[in-house]
Amino acid sequence: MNFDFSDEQKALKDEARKFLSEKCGPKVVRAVLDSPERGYDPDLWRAVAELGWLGAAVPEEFGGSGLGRLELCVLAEEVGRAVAPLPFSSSLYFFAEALMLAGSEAQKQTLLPGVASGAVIGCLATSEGPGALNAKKIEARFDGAVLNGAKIPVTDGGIATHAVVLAREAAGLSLVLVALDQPGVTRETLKTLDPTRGHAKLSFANAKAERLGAAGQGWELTEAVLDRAAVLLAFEQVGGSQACLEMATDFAKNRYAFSRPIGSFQAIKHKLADMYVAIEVARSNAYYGAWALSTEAAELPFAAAAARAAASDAYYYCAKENVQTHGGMGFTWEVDCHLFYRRAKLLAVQAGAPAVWKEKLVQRLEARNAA
Amino acid sequence: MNFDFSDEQKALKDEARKFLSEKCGPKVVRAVLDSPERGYDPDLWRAVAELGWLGAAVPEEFGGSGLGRLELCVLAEEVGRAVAPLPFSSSLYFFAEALMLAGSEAQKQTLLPGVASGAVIGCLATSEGPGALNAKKIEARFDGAVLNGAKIPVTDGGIATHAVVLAREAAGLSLVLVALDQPGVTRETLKTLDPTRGHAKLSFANAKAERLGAAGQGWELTEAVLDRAAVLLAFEQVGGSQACLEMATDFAKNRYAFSRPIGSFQAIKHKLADMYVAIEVARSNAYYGAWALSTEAAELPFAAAAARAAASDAYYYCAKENVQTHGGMGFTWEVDCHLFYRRAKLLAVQAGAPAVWKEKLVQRLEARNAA
Amino acid sequence: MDFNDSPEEAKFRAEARAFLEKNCRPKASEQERLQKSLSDAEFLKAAKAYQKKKAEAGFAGITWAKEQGGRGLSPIYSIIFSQEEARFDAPYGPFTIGLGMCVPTVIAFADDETKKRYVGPALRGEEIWCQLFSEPSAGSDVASLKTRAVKHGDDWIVNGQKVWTSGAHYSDYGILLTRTNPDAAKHKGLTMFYLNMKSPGVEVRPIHQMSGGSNFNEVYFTDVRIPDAQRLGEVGGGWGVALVTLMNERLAVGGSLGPDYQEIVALARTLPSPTGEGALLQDRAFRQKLADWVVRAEGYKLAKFRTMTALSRGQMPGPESSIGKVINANQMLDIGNTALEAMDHYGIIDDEALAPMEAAFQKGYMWAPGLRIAGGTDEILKNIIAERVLGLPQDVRVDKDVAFKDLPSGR
Amino acid sequence: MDFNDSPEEAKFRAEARAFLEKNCRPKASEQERLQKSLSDAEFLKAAKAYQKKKAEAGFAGITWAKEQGGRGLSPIYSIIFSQEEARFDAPYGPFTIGLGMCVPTVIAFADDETKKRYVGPALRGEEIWCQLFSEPSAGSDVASLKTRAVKHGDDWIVNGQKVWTSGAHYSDYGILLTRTNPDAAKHKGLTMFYLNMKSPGVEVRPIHQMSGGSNFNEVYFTDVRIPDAQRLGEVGGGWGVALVTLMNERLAVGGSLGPDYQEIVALARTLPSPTGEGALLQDRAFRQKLADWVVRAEGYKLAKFRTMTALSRGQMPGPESSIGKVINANQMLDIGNTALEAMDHYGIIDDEALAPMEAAFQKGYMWAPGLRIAGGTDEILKNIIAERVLGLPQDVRVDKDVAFKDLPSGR
Repeated sequence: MNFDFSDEQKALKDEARKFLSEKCGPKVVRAVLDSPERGYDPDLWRAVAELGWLGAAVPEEFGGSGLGRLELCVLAEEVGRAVAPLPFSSSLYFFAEALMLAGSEAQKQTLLPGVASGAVIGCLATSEGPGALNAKKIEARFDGAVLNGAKIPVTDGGIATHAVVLAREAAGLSLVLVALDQPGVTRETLKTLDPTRGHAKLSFANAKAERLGAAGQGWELTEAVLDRAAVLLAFEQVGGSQACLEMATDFAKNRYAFSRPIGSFQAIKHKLADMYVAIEVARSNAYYGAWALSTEAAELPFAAAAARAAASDAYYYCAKENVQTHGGMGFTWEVDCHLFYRRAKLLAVQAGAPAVWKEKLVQRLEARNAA
Repeated sequence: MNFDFSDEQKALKDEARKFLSEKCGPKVVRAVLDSPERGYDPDLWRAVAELGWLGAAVPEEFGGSGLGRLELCVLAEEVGRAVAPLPFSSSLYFFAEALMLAGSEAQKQTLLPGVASGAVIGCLATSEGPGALNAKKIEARFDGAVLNGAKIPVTDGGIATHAVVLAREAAGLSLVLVALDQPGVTRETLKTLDPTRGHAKLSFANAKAERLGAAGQGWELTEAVLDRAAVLLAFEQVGGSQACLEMATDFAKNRYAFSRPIGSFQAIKHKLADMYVAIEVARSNAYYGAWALSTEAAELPFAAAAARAAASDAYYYCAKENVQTHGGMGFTWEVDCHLFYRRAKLLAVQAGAPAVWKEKLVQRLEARNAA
Repeated sequence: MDFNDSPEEAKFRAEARAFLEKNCRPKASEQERLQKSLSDAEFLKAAKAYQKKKAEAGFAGITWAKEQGGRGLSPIYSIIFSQEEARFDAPYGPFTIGLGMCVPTVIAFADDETKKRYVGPALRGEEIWCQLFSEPSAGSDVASLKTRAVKHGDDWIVNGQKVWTSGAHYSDYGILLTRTNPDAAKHKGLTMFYLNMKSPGVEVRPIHQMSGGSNFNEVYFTDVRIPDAQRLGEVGGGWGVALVTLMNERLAVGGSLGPDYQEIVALARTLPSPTGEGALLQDRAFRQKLADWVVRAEGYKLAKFRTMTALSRGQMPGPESSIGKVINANQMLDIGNTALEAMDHYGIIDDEALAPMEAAFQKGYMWAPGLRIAGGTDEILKNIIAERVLGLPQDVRVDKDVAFKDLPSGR
Repeated sequence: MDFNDSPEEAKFRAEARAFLEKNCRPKASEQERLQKSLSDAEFLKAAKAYQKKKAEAGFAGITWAKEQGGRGLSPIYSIIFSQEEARFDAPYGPFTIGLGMCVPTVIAFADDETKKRYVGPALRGEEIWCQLFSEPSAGSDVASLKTRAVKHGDDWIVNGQKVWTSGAHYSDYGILLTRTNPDAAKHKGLTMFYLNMKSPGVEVRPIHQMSGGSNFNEVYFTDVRIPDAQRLGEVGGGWGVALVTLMNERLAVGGSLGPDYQEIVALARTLPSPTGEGALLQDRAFRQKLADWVVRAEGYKLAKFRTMTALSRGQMPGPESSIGKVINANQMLDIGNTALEAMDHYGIIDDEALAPMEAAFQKGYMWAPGLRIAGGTDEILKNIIAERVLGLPQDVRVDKDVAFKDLPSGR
């Protein structure tokens, strides 16, 4: 039985935590929160690029370190714990994974080195309005050369250099690759619940674009990208949940009411114990997803759905009960509880809300049982 | 605003409680529990008949006291609190309500006086197998004169003198009235989770029967009867829930752990507070149902579904957490926790499980919003 | 059983409605936005004018004794007025705490001269009162407050900080709970005063909430002088005075203040289900949750009707309405969260112009956590139900019979 | 990452499987019913024979020191054996508590002569041990036990009552926690002994559970004589000894013992949905619940794999598997209850011949409440997670430094 990260991977995790606790404290996060138009922290982005994080899962032939997906998982957990104001998930879990999954040699050669160096910031643009993503309802159109339509919201769409867009063409849905710094693309910044991550509406008017993967394969590819991203997002969510639990535990030990630490009251004890249970369930499912992702196992769709469902619920519970544990202080802008409470909701809804993943999980359970 | 029972009705409730605490203590309930073949307590049945409880909602012209539905509601709450081993609900909420709703003058004249005197014990027989009641799946057949088929389970089917049976005929589903002491009827006693209430499988082989209400109206009539019964069952469930809360509260005040009453620990306090909240929600919805039932208001279907959904959930929660509050003792046969835990499940599933009533509630909300 | 007013109640309700129709705009979301668009100053001016009319028409202090300018009626009548008032766009907000909690405390503990001076102006909306109890390290445990008042001749010198004070920035007066004897036990060293909020040394700062807005204030006291004549109750008797004030609070809170089930039903008609098949409203998983929300919302509304019935019958109401806040805050959060998740990625958009129903659910998601805390946390409210309603024993108290200054206070 | 055994582990697993295939019947519900149909005496005989074979083959006391007849292997190997054993119809039940908790305590605290006398026979299944700690008024708070042991010459005279003792009726020996000094503080007046269960004055009575069966016993002690030589640890040191015993318990419990999600999936294929449209398995409300069950069941299974990984790597395992019992007991109850309600009225039928899947869900509904209590209630287990894992401070203790006889004990 070898169901845990290696000592090397744990060492990488410790380094990442040390680095982020120094370079990505609340001040850094709040700098973006207080001026959302920034969308992210460019200096921090450069710094993590120099550390090789952005290329961790990119093969060496494409300018990456070729470390692997497990290494990316441990980094994702730390990025989530730090509520980092970075397009880390957009560029790596969505954009790079889509490229590596469906990109042509040329596309990979052109873009992956930039992803690894941080020069290229990618994002995935699928949503066109309220409600779960639905293949039947995609209206963005690709005619083989240019893209028309609009995507809203696009996480990190305001700062990205490139986007992978789900669009319709004669053959059905396809993924198309679009450079965003061109006249055919307009971006409107959106006001969201998590200003520490930029969001935009992307409008395309005859924007130059090229296919990513085969025509008509867009939906299947999107599902495959979302499964990979789900595992990595789950690690960000576990990291954020863990941070909430530690924050609440520390407060409960030191905050007094009725001349006792509030952590000596069972109501708080059991609340924090419930957080712990939710996190361990989520962490264990996330590890299984990491195994499936890193080994390209057939269990990936099932494992990804389980990891995602567990992590989204755990983060929501931990974030809201961390506020509650802090009482009135927790409801103030100055205390950091709301940074997690906001990020928890972004991570829960982007790439598909919990109800969507729970339905996928059951469908995949049925498939597994049928097999 | 006059949304509560009258002083007279509250006085009736107090009398009923006093009577049942004397005549229907745990010993009486356990006597049936320990010899389930008895199915109920005939002496107690005669006693409540003499008190006029069985005729409370039966018009005087049919041998009842004509008190009314509100009086039956307060009696139902006390019957529920006492976990009384009586066919009270079968004979009154289901059978008598069906008669009063759909019975001909002759049928009412023949049977209602017996219901009021206790000589007639009626029951409703609808279920034919596992799963929610489904009009499409009823197989019992009525040819205008005789009934064939089987119903399982039938609460109080082993001791009832008459049954109202949902059966299929040419015109569709109909309710039919069957005397159970005839050669065409066989009864098999069933082993159930609540042996304090008798259950049987009723098999009909050319059993003499007559229509109750118009041919083809069986499903609509059943729904109407279930709405009325739902309100009355909700009061039994509220009574049982209240008894669980009082039992748990009393234990928590007097049982010590770590040299403190366990009721001084927040885990127990909040558990009991949650019971209280669930009960008050259920009670308020039950009162609304009582108002709708007693005034024949158009809101009855909505109010009945809300009362039923709230009461079933409240009783389940209170019954299981009463066991938990009692710890190991609560899991023993000698302590009464399981009497409520068993009855809670019977009352939750007979006449339709919570999920069924919640779906009805939403359908009726949609209808109300559309109106 | 019925839901009808008694003849007297019906007559009063008719009068109330007539008054409101004459003096208030009907409630309408458009009107509300207009309302919002008023400057604070304009709004306050309008509110004071409205309160003056209420007083003249006899709808202020409905339950107060006649000699206090009240109408001496039973609580059912002020509930009836509030029910009617809620159907209009009435600016009563700035007076709820002052007239609901502060002035009744003044009436209960001040001398006649003081009452003559302050009660009338408050009732007529000429002067607004706020309540100064909570402190950064004294939330659930208010009695552990540290704001110090030291006797100096005929005055008291006050230093310290209060938090979560609604309306402090526009209030003229406040009632202030202070610690006058740190050597006494926690609950025995407190003294209550009232003071002019414009006194030198009083500084009011808005609290920036996690939800963005600022509905509350911090109030700092630096060598603030309060004459001993402005003391309410005995020196060291402040806790008893505070309990009278807080008793009224429990009645005040509990109304649902955000989107409830009818709002999410409206949303669910327009959103797709998670499976993409049909509308969210047709999704069975959603429908089962919806049923639970309906049951709780209706249950609470009906529980309040039971309370009103007792009052209408001149009886002591039961504790049933104590369930309100525990239910409503969590239901508002659950509904907001469910709505956001049903919008999927789009749910993160918090823009009134873009998000469905003017981002009401996004606002609810950010506001509900505050509701779970304000006016007693879920945990405190459950303790209260367990101890006062069910009669369960208090938790072990380590702060009895110990000098306050010797108690551990942590962070 | 992988789920593979190390070469040594794989070799051991192969040996274990070979042994089990040779000595046990495959697991099959039919076989299990056959097993159930054995009389207690026959079953016990078979179990003892099986344990003897295990000992001879070196599969008993896998982690115990060689000098105790064990094999001196790391815990991962006994987990591997248990995994394999669980796949067979192996009658190991009667020995789990004795070999898991009691005899290790004897090994830790008894002299060599005693160990020589008792360890071998226990390991070979010749003698069965039970644990006598809990009492009617000492459940969650075991240290408040009242069973009295009074010194009399070289013997101790024991009077009192124990409850929830598994296997007392077929045990040969037991370890018994008693109060020897009521004047000392609660945890300081306890002393541990081992005794022959056939001693005069020991009476064993089955406990009738609410679920119907009797898996546990009450044990009454009337002037039972125990030689001082059978004392384990110091006089007054019993609590320290008990902690060693209980440490092992936490590891023992936690496995899911009733229908889990795969069982209800099977049921849901055959039941109609609450709307009558299609099967329950297609009902979206059911599917969302199912997803939560899957996530928790898989999460716990995988958490145990993480624990095994640490052991396999020779590291100290984390506390992650402490989540097991809190999850499993409540999940078993929720699944049982959901299944019953899905059967609608028919769900009340508790007859193996009539109810779906041999009434497994009805049994689960009646048994799960016991699981929420046995081996530490949900509440106690959450306290343990909060205090031992998260390091939160203990609740206020009123029973420290007070003579036991002066402590309030209630009902």
